[in-house]
Order: sequence, then C-alpha cells, then structure tokens
Amino acid sequence: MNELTNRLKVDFDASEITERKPGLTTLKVAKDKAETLIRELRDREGFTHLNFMTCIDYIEDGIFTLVYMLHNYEQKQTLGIHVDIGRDGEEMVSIHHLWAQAWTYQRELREAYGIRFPGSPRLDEDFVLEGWDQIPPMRREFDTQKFSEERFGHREGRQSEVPRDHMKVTLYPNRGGDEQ
Amino acid sequence: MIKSLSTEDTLENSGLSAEEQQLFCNARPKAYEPYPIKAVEDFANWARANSLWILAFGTGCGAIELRPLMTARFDANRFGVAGRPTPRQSSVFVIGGYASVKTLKRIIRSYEQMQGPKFVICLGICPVNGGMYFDSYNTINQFDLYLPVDLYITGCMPRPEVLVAGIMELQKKIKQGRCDGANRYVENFDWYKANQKKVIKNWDMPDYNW
Amino acid sequence: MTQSTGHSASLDFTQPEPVDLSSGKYVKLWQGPQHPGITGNMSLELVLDGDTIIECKTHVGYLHRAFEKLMERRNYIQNFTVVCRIAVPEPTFNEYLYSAAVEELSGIEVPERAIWLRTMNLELMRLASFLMWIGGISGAFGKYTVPNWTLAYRDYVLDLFEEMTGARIYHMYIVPGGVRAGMPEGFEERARAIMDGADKLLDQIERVLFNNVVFKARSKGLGIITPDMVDPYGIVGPNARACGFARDLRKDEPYLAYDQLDFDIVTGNEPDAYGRAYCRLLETRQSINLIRQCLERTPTDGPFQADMPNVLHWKIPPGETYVKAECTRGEYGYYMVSDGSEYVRRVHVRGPSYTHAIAVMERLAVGTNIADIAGLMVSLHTYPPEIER
Amino acid sequence: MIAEWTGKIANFALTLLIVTAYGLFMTAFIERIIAKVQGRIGIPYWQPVINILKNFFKRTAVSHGYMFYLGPVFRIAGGIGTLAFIPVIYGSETFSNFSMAGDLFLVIYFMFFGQLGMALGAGESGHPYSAIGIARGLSQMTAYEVPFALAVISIVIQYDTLSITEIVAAQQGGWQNWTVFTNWVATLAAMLAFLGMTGYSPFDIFLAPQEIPIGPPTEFHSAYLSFMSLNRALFGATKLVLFMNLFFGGATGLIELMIKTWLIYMVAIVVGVAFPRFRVDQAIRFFFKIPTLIGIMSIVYAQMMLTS
Amino acid sequence: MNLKDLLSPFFVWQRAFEKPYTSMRPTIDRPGAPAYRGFHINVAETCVGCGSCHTICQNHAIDMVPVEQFQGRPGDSGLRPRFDYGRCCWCGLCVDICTAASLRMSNEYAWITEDPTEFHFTAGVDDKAWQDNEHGYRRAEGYHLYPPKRIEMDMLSPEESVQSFDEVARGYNEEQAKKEADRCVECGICVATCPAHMDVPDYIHSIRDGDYEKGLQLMYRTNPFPATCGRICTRRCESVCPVGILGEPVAIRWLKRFIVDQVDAGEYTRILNNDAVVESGHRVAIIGAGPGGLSAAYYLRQYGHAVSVFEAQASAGGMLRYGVPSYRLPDADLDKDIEYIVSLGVEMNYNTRIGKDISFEQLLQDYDAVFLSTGLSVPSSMRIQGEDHPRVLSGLQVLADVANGRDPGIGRKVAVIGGGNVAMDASRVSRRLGGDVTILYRRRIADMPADTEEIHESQEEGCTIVPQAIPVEIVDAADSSQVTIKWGEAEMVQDPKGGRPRPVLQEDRMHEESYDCIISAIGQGSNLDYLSREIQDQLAIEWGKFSPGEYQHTGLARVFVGGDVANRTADAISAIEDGHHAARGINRFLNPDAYPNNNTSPDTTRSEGEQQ
Repeated sequence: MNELTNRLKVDFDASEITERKPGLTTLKVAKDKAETLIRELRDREGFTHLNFMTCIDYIEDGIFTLVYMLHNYEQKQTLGIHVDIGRDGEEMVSIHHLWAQAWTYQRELREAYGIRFPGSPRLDEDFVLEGWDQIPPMRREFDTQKFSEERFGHREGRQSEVPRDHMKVTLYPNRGGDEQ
Repeated sequence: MIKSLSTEDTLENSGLSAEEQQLFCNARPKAYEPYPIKAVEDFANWARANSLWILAFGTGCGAIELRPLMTARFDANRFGVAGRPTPRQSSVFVIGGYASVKTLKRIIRSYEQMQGPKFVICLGICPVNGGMYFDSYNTINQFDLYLPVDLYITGCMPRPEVLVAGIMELQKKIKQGRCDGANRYVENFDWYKANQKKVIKNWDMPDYNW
Repeated sequence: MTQSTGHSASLDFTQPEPVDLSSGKYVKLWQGPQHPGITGNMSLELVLDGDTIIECKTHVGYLHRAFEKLMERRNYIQNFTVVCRIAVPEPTFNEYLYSAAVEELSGIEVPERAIWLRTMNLELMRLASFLMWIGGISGAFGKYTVPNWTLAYRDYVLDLFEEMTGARIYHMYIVPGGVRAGMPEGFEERARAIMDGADKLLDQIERVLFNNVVFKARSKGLGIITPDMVDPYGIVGPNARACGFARDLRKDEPYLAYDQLDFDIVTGNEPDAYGRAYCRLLETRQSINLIRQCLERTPTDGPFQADMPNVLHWKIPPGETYVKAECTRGEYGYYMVSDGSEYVRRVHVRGPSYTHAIAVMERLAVGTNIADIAGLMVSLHTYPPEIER
Repeated sequence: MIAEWTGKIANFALTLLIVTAYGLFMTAFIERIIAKVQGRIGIPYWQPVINILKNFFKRTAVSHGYMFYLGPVFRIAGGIGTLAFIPVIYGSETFSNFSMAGDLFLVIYFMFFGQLGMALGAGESGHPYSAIGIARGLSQMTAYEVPFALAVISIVIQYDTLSITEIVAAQQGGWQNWTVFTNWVATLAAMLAFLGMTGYSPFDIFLAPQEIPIGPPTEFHSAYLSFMSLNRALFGATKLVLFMNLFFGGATGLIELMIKTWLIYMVAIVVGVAFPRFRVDQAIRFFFKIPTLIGIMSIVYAQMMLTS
Repeated sequence: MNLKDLLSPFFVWQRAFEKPYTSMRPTIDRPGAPAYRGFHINVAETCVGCGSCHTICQNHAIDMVPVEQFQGRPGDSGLRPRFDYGRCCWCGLCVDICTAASLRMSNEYAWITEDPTEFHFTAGVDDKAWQDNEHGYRRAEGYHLYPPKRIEMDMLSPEESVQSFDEVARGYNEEQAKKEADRCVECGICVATCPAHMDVPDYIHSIRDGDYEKGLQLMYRTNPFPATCGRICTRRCESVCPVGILGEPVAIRWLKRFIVDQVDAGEYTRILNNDAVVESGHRVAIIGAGPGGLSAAYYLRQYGHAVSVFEAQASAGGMLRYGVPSYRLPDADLDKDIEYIVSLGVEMNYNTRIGKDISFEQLLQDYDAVFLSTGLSVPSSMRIQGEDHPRVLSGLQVLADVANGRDPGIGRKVAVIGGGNVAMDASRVSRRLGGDVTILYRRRIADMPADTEEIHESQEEGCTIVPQAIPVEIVDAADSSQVTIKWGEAEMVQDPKGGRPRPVLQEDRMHEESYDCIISAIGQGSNLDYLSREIQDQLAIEWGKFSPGEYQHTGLARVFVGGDVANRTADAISAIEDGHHAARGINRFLNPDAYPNNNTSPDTTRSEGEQQ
C-alpha cells in the first residue's frame, strides 16, 4: 500500500495520505486529476469495486469534499479518494463510464447537494424527491426541522418545562444569578 | 375541522394538462347516507366489519408486521381480513407508519380509488405526530390532515397482536356505524385538498380520482 | 469458477436510447409502488414489447426519510435508535455498523461478551431475513405455502429477539460500547430448539420448493449475472457468490467473532435466480450453524458494555472511517466522518441494494418476461430504504 | 306445457340456489384445507358469503362504461347457462335442469361465453393489468380447452351421445362403469385441463397478485365483484358437477354429489398448493404438449374401444 | 425435468397433518416478553424530575410537566415526564439514562384509539392499566449511559497528611476534571438546592469545553468565594445530585475548585471585568469580614455602592480563616478570594470591634445601610461540672490558635468532645500537632453532623472515635498536667414522637480517663453584645439568632443581617448567599427606582424604613 500511495503522491500530487485503520487509506487529489487517478486505480491497481461515492459538506470552508471509496478485493485494501470542490455550483467530472452504478450516485449527489456531473445520464431526473422546491436538502444550510415545522406542522398539546428553570420559578424566584 | 360543502359540483383538476383533463372525471365526490332502514344498515355494517379487505400497499415500515399478520402465525384470514392487491376492491387502507411526501401522493390516489365505505388505520407513531421523523423534510407529521383516519394503533412497530386487536376494534366501530371516513372526506373535501396541495408541490393528478 | 477481478472493458453501461412510445408498438407499465410484486415500496417503470420488457427504470424515494440528514442533527447516542430504521428486515446490521463506526472513531474496545452477543444477533437477524426472503421468492413465483411457513418461522426467531432485546423488529440492542443486556435465562435451550426446527423446515422447503419442477422452470435462466458484470456493477453478496465469487466479508475481513467461527464461504455456479436462491438457502443453513456455535461459545458472564463516557454530551475526536459487514444482501457499510463535536459530520450508508435494485435491475430486466419481473426483483434481494435512506 | 316449464324453471331456480350455496361452502372448505397445508387456520366457513354481501353493500361503484357493466352479467349468465344444461343429480326430476339431447355442446359453449364476456368487460375497464390478465387468461383457456375438448370428444365417441344425462346413465351400475375406469385416458386429459380450468397453481398466472395485481378483475369492485364472486362459486361448482357427470359416473344423491365433487376439486388443490405458477407461455406449452397428446390418445383409445 | 422434481413438491401435504403455526388468541396468549419494551412506567415517588429522559429523547417525545402531587423541593424538580406516543419509538434510552431508576417499561403494547390527541400521558401520575405491570424492560445490571463512579481525587495518604498542615486533597488534573465533568447530566436540580444557587451545570459545562475563564465568570455570578467553596463547601448540591442516586454524585465541589485552580489570581480582574461599575454614591457598612460580609461587599460593589467592612480580627475571612484548618483550606486560596473582593475597592477596617472601637449607632448614622454578619464565635457550653478546668480548651480556640501560628498547648493525649465539623477539625489539627486523639460523641457515628468524608479521614488519620459516650464530669487528674473526664456509655432510645433517637446515659457503665487536654467542640453561639438592648429588641433576636425577612432585612430599617448569625444551616455557602441576597435587598432599598414592577419584600423594607 505504501508503494502505491508513494507513487500516487508523485504521479497525481496526492496529499493528506492517511491510514485510517489497517486496510483503509484516504488521500486527497485535485479535481482535475481525480478521474484519471480513479481510472488508473481501477484498471491497473485492481481497485475494481466502487464501494460508494458520497459528499461531505464543509460549509464553514465553503467546500464539498467528494469521497470515492474504492476497494481492492485481492489485497483487501480500501482507498478513499477525497476531492474538494467549491460549494457554489461547481461541477465535477463524471465517472459514470467507469462503473455502472456511478451515475446513480451522481444523480443522488445532484439532488442532495446540487453538484453537477456533466455527461452523467439521467442526472436531472428526480431521484428520491418529488416536486422539491427548496435548496438541495443535504446542504448544511438547509434546516430540516424548521422546514418540517413550517410545511408539515405538529400536533398541538405539547409543552415542556426545564427542571432548572421551573425550580427557580417555583422555589427561589428572587435568588440565583439571573436576578434582574 | 372546517366544514366547507361547496355548491360547485365540478373540480378544477388544474394540475392536469388539457387533454388529460378529458381522461378524468371532474365530478365532485358525494357523501352517502346510510340505508334508511336501520336493520339493513346494521346488517350491511356487520357484513362490512366481517370482511375487511386490506389494500396491499406497504407504505412504510409498518408493512413488515403485516406479513406475519397475514400469514400462518397470526392468520388474519380468520377474522375476515384479506389482502387485496387493487384499491378498487379494498376497504381498509393500512398506513404503515410514516408517509413520505412522494408516497402520500400515491396514498391519496389509492385512497380515492377505493370504494366507500372505506376505512383507514394508521400504524405506529409517525402518522400521529411525526414520530421518529418529526424533523425530516420528507415525511408528513399528521396524517389526519390529509385523509380521514378511523383508528390509530400506536407502537413502533405495532406488533401483529395489536394489529389483530386493532382489527377487532375497527370491526366494533364499523358495526356501530361510526366509521364514515369516506363521507368525512367528501364533506371536508376542500379542506383536505388544501392540506394535500400544501405539501404535494407537483400536483399532476386529478383532484379526485373517484 | 475463477476469481476474476479484472475489469472487463467490453461491458457497455451507457444508458440506452429512450424507447419511442408514440410508435404505438409498446406499452408503458408502472409496476409499483402499490403492487404486491414489488419488494418494499418502490416502483418500476417498464416498457413492454408484447410480454417482454425492453426498458426498465427504477424509481425510489417513496421511503425517503433523510436519515443521513437527521443523523447530522442527533447526537451519537440518539443516532443509534435511528439507524435501525434504515432497513426494516435487518435492523441489526445497521445497529452493529453504526456502533462499530462510533467505537472505531472514539477508540472504544468492546468486551468479549458483547462481541459474541453481537455476532449471535447478527446471525439471528440473517436467519430471520433469509427466512422472509425464501418466502418472498416462493411467493413471487406464486407458491404461497412456503411464505406462510417461513414467515411463521421467522416469527419464532423474532420471539427470540423479543426475549433477548425487548423488541420484535427494531431491536436497538447493539449500542455503541457493547450491547444492552446479556442473554436471558433459558434462552440457549429455546434458541436451540428453534434452530432445530428451522433446520427441519429448511429440509422441507428444499424438498418442496427447490426440487420443484415449476420453480425450476420459472427461475432457471432468469436474470443471469455474468461474472464480468460483477465488479463493474458492484454486485456483492449472494448475488456475486452465486456466480462463483468466493467473497464474504465475514471471511475476507473478519469482524466481531467471525474469525473464531467455523464456516466456509458458500459459492454457487448458477448465476440465475435459481442459483441465487439456492445460494441463500445454503447460507441460511450456515447461519443456523453459526448461531449454534455462538450459543455454545458466548460467555455467560462478564461485562457486556465498555466503559462509556456520559452519552449526553459525547464528543468524538475528528476522524473518518468506513466499516462494513456482510448482511444478507452483501456488503453493508457505514462511512462516518466526525469533526470533534457532539454531532456527526457525515454518515453515508452504503447498502447493496443501491446497485442491485437500480443498475443491475435495469439491465437484467431487459428481455425478461413481464411475469418474471417480481421473481427477478426478489432474486436480487433488493430493499429500497437502503437506497434512499 | 306452461305448467311443465314453470315447474322446470322453479326446479332450476332451486338447483341454482343449492349449487351456488354449495359452491360457496366448497370455496371456504377448500380455502381451509389450503390454509391447513400452509400451517394456519383459514377463513370462517361463511366468509365467502360475507364477502359477497359486503361487496354488494358498497356505497360507491365506479363504472367504466356499458361493457364494464355487462362483464359480470355475461359472466354470471355463462355460469347460469352452464348449470342450466347439466343434470346435477342423476335420476332426480328436480335436479335434472334443462338437460336434453346435445346439451354437452351448449355447456361447453356457455363455459366459453362467460369468459369472453368477462374479457370484454375487463377490457373496457382500461386498466393495463386487466388487459394483460385477459390476454393471459384467454390464451391459457385456449390452451386447456384443447385437451378438454379432445377428452369430451373421446367420451362422446365412447358413449355415442351428446346428452350429459345419457352419458351419466351409461356410467350407472357400479364404479367399474365410470368413465374414469372405462376411458382413463380421456379422464386424464380432462383432469389435466381441469387443473387449468380451476385457476389454482400452477395455472393461475392470469389471476396472480405477484405478477399482475389479480388480472382481469383488477377494476371490478362493489356489486360487480359481488356478482363475479357469486359466479365463481356457482361456476366452480358447476364445472365440478360436469366433470363428475362426464367422468365419475354422476351422482344419485346429494351426499354422493358432495363427496365426488369435493374429491375432484381436491385434485386441483393437491397440485395447487405444491407448485408455483407457470408463466403463461409455459402453461400453453404444457397444455399443448402432454395433455393434448393424451387427449388425442384418448380419442384413439375410444375408437379402439368401439372397434374392439 | 426429472420425476423427483415433479413428485417431491407434494411433500407440502405433510404439513397439513401437523399442528398449525397459528397463535389461537394472539391478543390474550401473547403478552410481551418479560423484558419487552412496552409502555412506560414511572414510579413518580422515586422520580426526581431531572429531565434526563427529556434530554436524551431524540424524538422529543418527552415533556417535563408540573404535577400537582409533586411540588418542587430540594432534589425534586416537581416535574414529571409526560410521554407523547405520537413520537416515542420505544428505544428505552430514557429508561437507560434515568438517574433515579424510576422509569422503566411494561410489557404492555396495545393502545388503540380513534383520537390521535389521546396519546399523551404522564407516566405514574395518569392512571394507566400498565402502571403496576411487573414485567417489561429495565436497565440491565452493568449497563450505563454515564459513568456511575466518580473520579477519585488524589489525596495525601493518612500517614503523610498527619505530618503537616499541607492540603490533603490534591485537586483534579485536567483529564480527571474533564472526565468528572462529563458525568454531569446537566439537569440543574442542584441549582435549587445550592444555597447560593450557583450555575452548577453551566460551569461544569465550561470545564468540558476547557473554558475555565467562562467557568470563573459563571461562579462569580453567585459566589465570590469559589476557591474557598471549592474546598470546604458543605455541598448540599452533591447530596441531591441525581447521578448520586444510583452511583456517586458528581464531584461538584472538586470541579469548582478545579476551575479556580486553573485561573491565576492576577487574571481575575481581566476575566471578571468588574471595572465597569458605576458608583452609586451610597455607602454601606458591613460588620464582620467573614464569608457573609465579604460576599455582601462583593455584590454591593457590583451595584456600585461604597462599602466599608469592620472586622474585629486582624485579617479577613472569619471562620474560614480561624475555624477551618489550612490542610482543608490553605490560606493562599482563601486569600485569593478575599484579595479579589478587597481589590474591588472595599474599605477594610481590621481590628475594629463594633461597640468598642466604634458604636453601632454611629454606623447607622454614617452609612446608608448596615449589614450585620458577625457569625457564631462563642463556644457552647457542655453544661457539666468542671468544664471551666484550665485544661479544657474550646475547639474554636484551638483552631484559631493554630491559624494564628500560636501553640494551643494541647499536649499529647487529647480528647475531643463533639461530632461536628469543628470537632473533626480540632481532632485532626491535634493529630497534626502530635496529639493522640480520642473523639467522644453522644450518639452513633452515623448521627454525626460532620461530613462523612471528614469523619472518615479523621479516622484514617488515627483519631479514635468513641460513639455513644456522654461526658458527665471533668475533674482534676492525679497528674496536674492532665485532666480527667468521667463519661458514661449511652443507649440510643427511640423517640416515641418519631423524632431521631435520643441517647440515654447508662449510669452503670461509667468510664474515667485522664487526658493532657480536653477539647470541647459541641457548637457555637453568637455574640451580640455590641448591640444595645434596645436595638436588639428591634432586630427581633431569638436564641441569639436573627430571623431576617425575605431580603435579609430586619425590623430595623436599613439594617440587614446574614451569615451564621442569621441562618439555621451555619455554613459558608449559606452565609455567602445571605451576603449576596442582602446586597440585593440593600440595592432594592437604596435604588427602588431600578425595580419598577416589584411588589415583593423590598417595598416592605422601604415602607418599614420610612415608618421608623
């Protein structure tokens, strides 16, 4: 594994190579090298299995980190490839031609995060949502509870007290640190 | 609930294209009075109660306990319960827990296709007050805003035993003639429709599908 | 069959051109979501030429509850009650994987007893799930006798679960740090009796379902997965094993107590619906065998929970991990990223159905008879909630 | 003449009632046997009746046009028509119905008639699954009618009559005279066709909930469905009576009738619970192979019997 | 197609002759498993309403609601969980986290209704059929969602500790403190019980965050003696801590100490940022520089009033300095608190005894308000013969001598009489001075008013406790450097009125023993001689104690009281709260306009003041 990661470091400028646990390594590559790297891993290095592809929203840094998890059955090694892209409408190279299920993941990411993968088939079809009229729901700025309150409402008749505040009101209304 | 018996007798079907509007009936549904003779109505109710055909539509995780219910261990056939694959022939709609917005649309269509009198049982907590998914953007929180419900069975999941008990309870209610969900739906049609359209944003179906 | 890992370049998985429906030659048919022949709540958009399917599109999302979103808003202990809802027939795998991921990130060592109890739980779950599946495949081909048996028997297994974990469906037993309770008294004998019964039942089922001329006529040759499809389509689990790939995470990358259990990977050489069904039958037996081993070897005393911090404000150091386990359908995985706060940054749930029900299904359905679509779907053992989560 | 016909009609009405009731009871009874095999209890005996009543008492009934109405009517007309020409109990004036010379033809015609009427009605409903169900049902019917027709031809040759009453009469005088023993080849062909006719596995693809949600009746509900289930009971029982008359020596009393029809029905059940269902092409292939061959053989056999 | 495949399916018929799988009466025959997670049961009497169930519930299914039967009291918030069965998923986390083990589940699972609004109930209060159900899920033994055991504090070993006056408890290190802070369930029940109502959960939270400055700020909101209280507080908070019901309470005192230890005294001014005070122009006199007086001084300074403190001793601290030995409270830590208070501009008048150096009336004249907290400084009498023997010392005197660096002259063989904290302190001090200590106490060890920890530690340090020993007489010993005490064994007799058992002297079992000295530490009383009789009458003094009003005000306008002399608990934290509260009262009195919509006691204070 070390050999491979060293080579990737040289050939693809892979950075942040971390062994998370035996058998799981993650590394980061630039967006424009990702597709070539993944293809090379698939065809030359035996990483023939795409476990999944997903996205992490680092809203505070303004980036989406795309994660491609590849697995090598022979060596029992899993390689997570991180690719950072901008949060605002940035596109990513599609890998739908590498794995048959990849377009599904890309379709999901388009719907959940609004990331576009040009060339990926059926990208704009609804995947799990239907008639969605808000920002892509998995983005961290989307407040699902607020949305749920507003659109679906909740049944009346719920009210809760905080023990500490309740005790203050009933037992020592004029004391404690919050007076005035 | 707001009573709003509209005098207009046609529906807008505004979600449909012009040619599709031709395909669907646009008559408003009507409420049905019970038989004028009480004995007949009671007998009819008795028959309805003892032959509950459940629509085989597993709308949520509740469907998992319908399988034991319908098969050998709990054998609901004993109580006159049977599964029907088509809404036309079903009289009971079991809402298996949460309903996502996408499913709710199908639930409404299926419910409207069922022939009255029809009954709705809600399983689990999610249709009552959102349950586990009270903060999810894709599941509704109160099912009775969208369709009339006759019975709630709480639990997560409600066990088949309590489903059996629920069916018996429903039978009791039907025999007493207290299950008139279909009529309630019709009487408060506009209210229900407004609620439905509030959550279903791509309303591309007829307003009422018989 | 050889272990083929090479990626066949000849496979073409570009999407076919949409069929021209206006020609009037073809019929478009929606199967589901309200359709008994569909596993779970999903739908297939089929285009038929006569009785033959020429195009299939899978539509999911009817069960979408946004688990991954909800998990970002709940703290680590609260999530453990949520995850099991992702896959109703097999909640335990979710519980285990979630717990394993949390433990890995926070560096908690699970005590020996909990490891064994977890292993047993997972195998019981596998048994229950397979029993339901056998009923499903039988029902999909129109033999309703077997589903009645297997679902009833699955209920006995659920009774075991109820006794051990306190619930029938959503056990919520495997908690980060260990399990919630030990084995109840007398559990072992009852479990053994049920295992013996299950063995007998499987014999009976093999006789009446698998040695059945009509079942064979229906399922043989249906939905053939060729070995060169396996990797490009991400096919895992019994679906891959039925075409000869000896891949089983329990053996390949042993977790829990699987390295101490005695079993062999089941492989088949008939990559069709029948072969997959038979593969699963064998795995069901294997599961029973494993449960027996677990019953024998699970320690009866000792701690079943690691020393835990106060879960109410449990923070996990930043990190990421991917844990996977072999569920009945294949590789089930949890990818978890923590950022040091009380809430998880990202959880991605990887279910085998994601590819089985979409990419694989859409390909295998083409050319299949409309009557076989339910059977094909069940034979892939798909479960929609793990696609949409 | 009028009195005679009035009497006949009254008698037929009684027969109709009894056969329907028996059919309903038989449905429940068989259901319970199936349930037993499946390891459960099964429906109460009166469940079919309640189901029919329940459907009848439905408040709404959406129609899809005139043919949609006519479907169930045709169906029940076919059922009644079939029964009308079958003598139910041999030697009983009351239960002989409108049996006459050549009634066998009429019976077989009526058996088709109901199905075709149904097909028209279901087609009118416009549901794709109905259409698929009809297509499957009719093609399968065509397939199983071939061995059945061959078997009937065989016994027509054997008994040299087209009257069911006469065929039954010919089988009197002991079990050794029953067609099943005198012409077992035709019986075998007919019983194989019978499997297809009853619509149990493996020949229930046209009603399969898994493959298509129950096929032709998908859109039928309320009173329509009530008529159809009534017919199903009636027609089912009638077919049993017909098979009993043609191949198992008829019945001289109600008890004999019940036992014989039940046993005949059980043949379908014994097979039905054991097998999954065939796809329709497989079913057709099946019927066109062995049963048809046997049917042809039965004609040869009957000829041989006559010539010998 | 082979024949076997054709025939073997018929084996299905085997099943027809076996017993069906069907459960005949499912609703009756199949109760939930013994450990089934069914509907909730709450033993409402045991429940303390901590709300942990509410906190952990991811479905927001639990509301904490006030219940008529249970009014709030120390250790019980008076709230009870109300369940929404339109939300609950029966995960049982609420049962697992329940600190009082009052919450569990029944194996009942059937609740069917047509009214969805019905699914709310307050477990244990609303009448539900399953309330008395025996079965159902309980938390398994050995399964915890929070650590039940507290993190052990590093202590000097008894052998080491008796060698010197070094502090015994060494304090938590950061890791220990964070771990201990982690145990808190943040229910806040302790806040009501703490006399000063400190924001306990908040400052514990700040430890978890590592933000000690914030923790310090939080503590100073209600208590200007955190370093002191972090060491010697009687910590009533811990006695009601729900975590302590099943395990050990959170070590709130040690955590408080930890925060203070982390912050350098020099940083206080910056962190607490008290510079922004706007001077009000009012002047307040405080008599007694104990915790009560200085607490009042601190908060009065917060309000901007000028404060003068009059103290009879040479340095501030009162009992904290002269009554608490330095192995429990090192002077440096006490000074850390006091110096900060003084640094806020409090005018300190040491060695100034009211009534001697300046009269009380004078103070009343010179200042806008006067706060009295002179504490309890007079040892109580044992009321036995010979107690004025020169070798009979008072505990307070011994402690004060040691604090002042004087030799109390206890000799080698020492008897200490009493079971309170002073007795323990005196014993342990005597041990450190090389004494061989025997503690005589009237009742059983379990009845001792001293902290259990103190008792335990004094025993560990080698003090012998003789319980149920009633001193009868003190006489001269044969050796003139010694004194002899006669004491009798006591039997505990149940009080017929249900009070606590009373010791009764057994005349036939008398003992006699000679000691180098006898330290009497059976309690203290107040010294109010500096007040004239007339003023004493106006101040309504009973049994040497004040009974102040709601805002620590007295019958005499502008005079406020607090501290041991005015409360029943007589501990530092109560005194601190008295001071704080008196400061509030004084401020209300001085600044009535700042409280536009109050109708409580301050008005009374004021009107009474005007009447005078």
